[in-house]
Amino acid sequence: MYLPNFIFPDLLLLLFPFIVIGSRLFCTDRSKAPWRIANIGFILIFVLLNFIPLASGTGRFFISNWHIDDFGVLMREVLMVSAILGIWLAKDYFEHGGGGKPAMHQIAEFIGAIAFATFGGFTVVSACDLLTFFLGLEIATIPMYALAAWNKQDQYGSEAATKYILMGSVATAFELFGFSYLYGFAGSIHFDTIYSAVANGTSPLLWIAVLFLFAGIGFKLTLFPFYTWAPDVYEGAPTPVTAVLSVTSKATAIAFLVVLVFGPLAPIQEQVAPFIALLAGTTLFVGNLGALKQSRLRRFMAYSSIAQAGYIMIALLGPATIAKTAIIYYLFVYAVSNYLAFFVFGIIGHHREETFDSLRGLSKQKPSLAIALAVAMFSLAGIPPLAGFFGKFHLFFSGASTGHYGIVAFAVLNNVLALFYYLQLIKSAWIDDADDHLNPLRMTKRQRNVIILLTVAVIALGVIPFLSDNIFAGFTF
Amino acid sequence: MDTLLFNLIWVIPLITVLVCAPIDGKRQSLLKTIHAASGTLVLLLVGFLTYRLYSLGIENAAKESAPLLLHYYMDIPWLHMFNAHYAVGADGLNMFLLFLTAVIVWGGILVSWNIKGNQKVFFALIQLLATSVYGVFMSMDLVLFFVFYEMEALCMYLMIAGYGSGRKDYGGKKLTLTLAFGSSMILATLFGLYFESGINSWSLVELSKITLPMDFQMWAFPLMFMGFAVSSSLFPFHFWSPDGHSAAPTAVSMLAAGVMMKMGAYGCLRVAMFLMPEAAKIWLPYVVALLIFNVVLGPFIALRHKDLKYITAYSSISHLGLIFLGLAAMTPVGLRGASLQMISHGFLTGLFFATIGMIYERTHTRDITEMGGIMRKLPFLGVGFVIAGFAGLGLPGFSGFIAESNIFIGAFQQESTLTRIVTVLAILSITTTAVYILQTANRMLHGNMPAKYETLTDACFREKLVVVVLVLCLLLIGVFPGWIADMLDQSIAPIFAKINSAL
Amino acid sequence: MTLMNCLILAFLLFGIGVWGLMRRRHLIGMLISIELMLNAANINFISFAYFSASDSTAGALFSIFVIAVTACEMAIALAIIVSMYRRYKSLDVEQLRDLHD
Amino acid sequence: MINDVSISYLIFLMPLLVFAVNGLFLGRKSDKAAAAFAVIGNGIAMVSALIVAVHYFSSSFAPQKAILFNFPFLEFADNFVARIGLLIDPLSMMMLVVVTVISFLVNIYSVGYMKGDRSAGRFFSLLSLFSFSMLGLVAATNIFQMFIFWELVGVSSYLLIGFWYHKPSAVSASKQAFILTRFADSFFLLGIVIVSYVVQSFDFFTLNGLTLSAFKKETIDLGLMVVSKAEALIIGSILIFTGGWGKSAMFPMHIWLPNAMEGPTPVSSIIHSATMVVAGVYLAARLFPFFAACGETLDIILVVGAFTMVFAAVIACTQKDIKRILAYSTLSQLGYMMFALGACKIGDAVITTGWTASTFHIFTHAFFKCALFLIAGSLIHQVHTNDLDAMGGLRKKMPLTYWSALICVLAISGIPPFSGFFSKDEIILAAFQGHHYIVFGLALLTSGLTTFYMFRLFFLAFHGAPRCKSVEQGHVHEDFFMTLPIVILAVPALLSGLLSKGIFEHYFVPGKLRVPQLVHLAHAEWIPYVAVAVAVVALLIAWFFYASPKAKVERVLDESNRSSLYKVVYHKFYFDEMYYAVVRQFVIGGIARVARFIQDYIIEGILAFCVWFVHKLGDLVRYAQGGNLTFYLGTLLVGVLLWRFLGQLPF
Repeated sequence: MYLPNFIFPDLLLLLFPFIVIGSRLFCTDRSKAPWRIANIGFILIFVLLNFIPLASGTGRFFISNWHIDDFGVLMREVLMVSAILGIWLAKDYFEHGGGGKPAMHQIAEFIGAIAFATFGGFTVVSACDLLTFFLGLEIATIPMYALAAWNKQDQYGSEAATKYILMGSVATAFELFGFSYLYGFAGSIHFDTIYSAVANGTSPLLWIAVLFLFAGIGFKLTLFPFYTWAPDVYEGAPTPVTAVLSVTSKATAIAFLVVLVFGPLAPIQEQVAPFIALLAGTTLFVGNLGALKQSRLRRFMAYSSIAQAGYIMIALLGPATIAKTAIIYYLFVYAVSNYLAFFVFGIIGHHREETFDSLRGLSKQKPSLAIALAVAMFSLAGIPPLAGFFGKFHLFFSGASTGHYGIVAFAVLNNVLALFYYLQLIKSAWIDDADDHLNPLRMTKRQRNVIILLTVAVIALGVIPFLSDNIFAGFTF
Repeated sequence: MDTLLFNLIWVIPLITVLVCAPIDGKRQSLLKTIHAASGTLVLLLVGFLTYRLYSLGIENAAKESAPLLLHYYMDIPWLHMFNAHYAVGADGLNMFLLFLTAVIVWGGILVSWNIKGNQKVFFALIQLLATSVYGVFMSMDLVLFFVFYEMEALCMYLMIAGYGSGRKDYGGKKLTLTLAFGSSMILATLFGLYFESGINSWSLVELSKITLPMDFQMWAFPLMFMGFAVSSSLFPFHFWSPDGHSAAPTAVSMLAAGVMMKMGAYGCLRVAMFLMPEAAKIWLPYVVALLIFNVVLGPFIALRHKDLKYITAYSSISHLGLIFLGLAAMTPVGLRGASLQMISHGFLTGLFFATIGMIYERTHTRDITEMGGIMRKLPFLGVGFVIAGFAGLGLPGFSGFIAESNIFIGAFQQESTLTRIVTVLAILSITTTAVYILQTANRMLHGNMPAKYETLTDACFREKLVVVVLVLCLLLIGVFPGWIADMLDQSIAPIFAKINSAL
Repeated sequence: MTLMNCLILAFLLFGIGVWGLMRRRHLIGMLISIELMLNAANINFISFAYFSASDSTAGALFSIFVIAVTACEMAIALAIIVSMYRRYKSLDVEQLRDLHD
Repeated sequence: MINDVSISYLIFLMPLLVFAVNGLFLGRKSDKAAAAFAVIGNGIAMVSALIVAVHYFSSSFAPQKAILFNFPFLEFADNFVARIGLLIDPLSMMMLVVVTVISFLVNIYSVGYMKGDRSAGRFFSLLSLFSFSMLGLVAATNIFQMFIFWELVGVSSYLLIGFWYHKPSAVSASKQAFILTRFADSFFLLGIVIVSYVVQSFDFFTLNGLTLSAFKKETIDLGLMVVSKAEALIIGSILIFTGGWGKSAMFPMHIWLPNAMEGPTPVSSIIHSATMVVAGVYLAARLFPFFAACGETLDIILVVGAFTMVFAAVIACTQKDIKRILAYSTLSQLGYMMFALGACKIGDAVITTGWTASTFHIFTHAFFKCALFLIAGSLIHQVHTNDLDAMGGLRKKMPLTYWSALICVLAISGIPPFSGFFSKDEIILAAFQGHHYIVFGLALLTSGLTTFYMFRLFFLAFHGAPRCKSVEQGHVHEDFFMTLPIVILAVPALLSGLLSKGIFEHYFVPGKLRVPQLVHLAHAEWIPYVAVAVAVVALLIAWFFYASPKAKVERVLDESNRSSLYKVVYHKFYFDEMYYAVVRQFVIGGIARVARFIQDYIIEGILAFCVWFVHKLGDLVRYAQGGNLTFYLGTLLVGVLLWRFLGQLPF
């Protein structure tokens, strides 16, 4: 059977977890082999992805329900970036504990789980029927449940996981319910059939389906009021898992929405628009409000990421190409900034507990770290010339391009609120003087390199236009 | 060649930051020397370019930049994702504002020579701030403009809260958030500008060629105008400036009051009024009502304050009110007066904050009731402050008078009743200005000196240099207003033409 | 036995699931009610496939997949619950109050 | 047309040069050098001014107006330009001469007066700054230039009054002087704006050429009221005059002048008697045709001037501080000049005797009043007090001073043939010719009062027994630098009236000055005799009280058993107190407090409320995160229902 070359990354990623976990059969728990394999594999996949030339929108199909287009490719890259950074961040937590929790074990399985979750994301973006779609979503979600509970010694972890999985399955139920009605409405699970059906006219059936689908995905994307699990889970889960959750699973969820809204539901995008706008507005407002008075870092990040989800939703109001570009671009930026923040928190959490107070006097003890933190925060707050600003700008651009000035203005004004709490964090890192009972901080070489890399990325991604084409797309293989 | 140099203006500070990045923070003198050198370099560069622009004259302006008459104009695609361009250029107005910025930045670097805290970071932040301000006054593309305009928020908080005095965190947050609030209003309207214009362009030049739909203008103009006015502390949004300035370190107060507050007024003129003249005609006569607070009550509030920086902050508020009076007049003289006031007040308030900072370094208090008679110990600084004061109360011979007379005469040409009332009030309130300035000067410099100040030492060479240069700038404009007025007229002309052509 | 009846049945089942979910304080009980909700969706699929859908195999296929996926999900859920039981020595939802603002 | 432009530059450049050089360099190096440079510089200025004057008056061109140079300063529109130039006509020439001469002499005087003062250099530079700005004011070709130098004059006056800035009284006096004049100037500026808006020009020629009838038609909105442009011009002219009102310290704004005496005496003599305070009169005289065209203005000038004249004279009779007496006498003399201008209006007709008289009086008054101040200065310098109580019996010790003082006192009291007689006589005549008989009577009365208080001062200072140690022990002597100018000034005080009467009659005659409807009136020959008679009587009274052999000076001087009326007058009708009450209570305590209240409580309050409200909302959100799983699950379901109804989904 003919295999076009750009399926290789997917296949590799599918095989990959088995390889990593399998390697455990041949080496001890302590050995570095799985870790090395993981690095090589993930980076290899990322590089391979960059060889795929973009065709500027016109998707290409292959096997009946596995389709790859520009959005897919770029989304894969986002997911891979998230996975790579995730395992890099996780490494330290296997060597020593963090955030007042003991060290974790079975890195190989951990990596495997992440790989599976990533593959789930791949599946979602390349699905072209409801079943694959659903499977992708589940593949992306179920490992997350496990990851959240990875640290067996930690009771918070297991509580978080319990909350997560219970609510998650309810959300799945909603989703399935939505799917079933959609199937019932269109009589088929193929996107193009559904598309034509929707184009021919709507019915309450369809709308109930839409409602439940949004409810289900709203859970994963932490939209209002389905976000309630996020703060608890983000706080309870191990830090690297939190990071992966806040990027990979969000990316998967938003990819799901993009595929849905610009795929089968495209004909009714106009009618859905006010609904989306409402979701976006409430979500980012509530997220910002929640973050105002936080004192614990990961809970704070949870609320901030809720708000970010709200911002992303705004892009869905725009026309397909602009919206997709905006979302991809923003996800890149968001992933980088978020991981930068989490790396800094990781270093803090390794020596102190993860609260605002333990940031005190950071600018005196480790100026470089303080600068990195400030860069990350300002980027998340959307201050130029950092990448975060251009990301947000693009989201709003997409939203405004169809004339939704109201929601854009609201979102922009909310930026002030956001800036307020990001400043709170920067204040404790830059302004407050250190109190001496805080343990000193130490950075390993890898951590320093990663932080420098990410900081540069955050500064550069904004002003340098990329996404026009993949880096190595010149040479085909 | 000139264009290349022109772009260097905002690049040099960045390069300086990069150069200083690897240097060890301990070697402060080296760092400071590098920064001072780059500041001087930029100052010379801008001075040269200003002279070039003056000598080239209006007829050699870039043709493709019509209707604006820009020099050093270049326009290259930048972010194709939302077709933002890298478009820069300058006419008389921009050039003078750039010169003002260069002087203030240079002065700021020299003034904060022995600032407490991590100097490496502080000077890097100053340079970043400088970059952003230069960028604002250079950019002719709205995205670029906004990027630079919003950049200052990034530096401001860190500088104020990190190196300030008093309620620094409060002041810093208040300033940063209020400015962010203003710029968010601007951003919201920018999108509208792009999509409603129908030509999908961010370029000022392109946008100025078309007339935006009226219904859009009607809601967009007030939003954008107020958004810009926030950073120029127009009445309802002036509350950030006293607390911000008083908390900020000297250099930052100089930059904030001297330059950043002008960015707002500049935006009002260059973007809001220029692109939406029809709405401006309808709205501005009402905006004037807000000025009653700025121009009339501002001085009175200053009268009740004891803290030097609060006094100066409120005087800035009232002076910026005059800028808006000139803008609201929408007559050539008024607009010219407004732009003159931007420049003149920049130097003026720079001098004010510089001297205040130097005095504060010595007396360690800004409360005028605790001082007195220090003129005897600090004659130079005292004279500097008095000169600033006289320039502030619009004494002929200094730039302030030129600007104010332009504004008054220009504003009186605007027929609307409200404007007339405000103009009359503004003219009469020059007395109040005199009262608080003299009261401050007398309390602080004259009378009996407390014994604890016997040991004070007068300004060192570095500080004298700053003061002298600023005073010279004030005098230059004040004594020979003709040529600068002409250059400003040339750059006002297209704007006024657009306003005039509006129904 | 019409499509409508089946849909209503499914909806009732879903409702019962929700009801149980809200009333139950025991984790296993909540899992079971979630199962109910999932199966409600399954019934929908089947009935659509049987009555209306043009491509009827898809629905059946879907429901089978759902059952499988739900099984894994439940497995993981049980595992987590067990690990949690180790800490709390109880399966009462009310115990889960350690993580909050 | 005379052509010595290059020389005329010198008149302005030399003082400026002195100011700059002394202020920046010499001042700190050596006081002697500074002083020498100042004297030389002002000497050159004086010489060149005299040259120009002689050329001008000797040329057939006089008394027409000429403009020697006129640089464009600021262009508001085509042919609506503010210029800096030198206007030449008899009036400005006269002022140029007066200013340069007096500033030259005062500089000489200051050499002696400032001996040993730490910051003499600063003093000389500021003094030259003043003369520069005063010259600029005098030479103004347009009202904008006049305003520019008007302000500069005010500032240099401020700096000089507060020259001893460690003396709180001096500091507050300088502040008061500046703020009061500034207050008047704000109206001046408003007037300029209005008038220039109507006329589209600042030029004196244009303004003086106006006829209101042209402006009757179109109206203009002055904010509070809509008026015809003609009325706007009248309002404008009144506002413009207000500037002079404050500068010349006319009645309600008079209090700064006596307080300004805190400054060094040379300053008082040049600024607060001879030159700056007459700027107001000069403004009125310069714009006379314009004011005459808008008639109401002249009435105001008349009333204000006349009242101040009497009011100040009355106060002067009771003061003890020698400089304050002179200050009030200055006020009253200014009153003369002012009302003389105002008196030129008979109904719609305008006579110009008053104009001539007023300018003439400016001229003569400058010399003798300046001299009197210098004399007072040297007395104070010797006796170390301003108080007449402590003086007396100085005739023997300072003969030269004594005789010059006598001349000046006779001059100011209008005894022929001293200079004051001629000008004052003209003024009284003008009042008579203008049919302003009340003012005429007041003028006569005031000339009597003037004689009285001047001779009171004179007798108490020089005659009788010494009442002060330093005089008895004979430390008192005459400093050369300080006596020289006094003696020099005594000469014009004696002769200027007699000699220059001709010039004034010839060059300052109505015909050369274009004002509407000139009316010629015959002289009333008897007036001089009456005036002199009044003066002599007053002189005798003064002699009887203070100098006659059986005068009990101590009894006259002691403060007990005073009538309450005397006390009221002695306290200047409590005007200073009223001012402070108004400023403190009303302005600072009232308006400013309200303004600050609005700022600190209302605006900041609203702000604080918004912040508080947002934080409350935040608490609400966090309250929802109770950690209760059942509640969380509930939110999922609620969410579905919520969006079902709010989600605007069309079903």
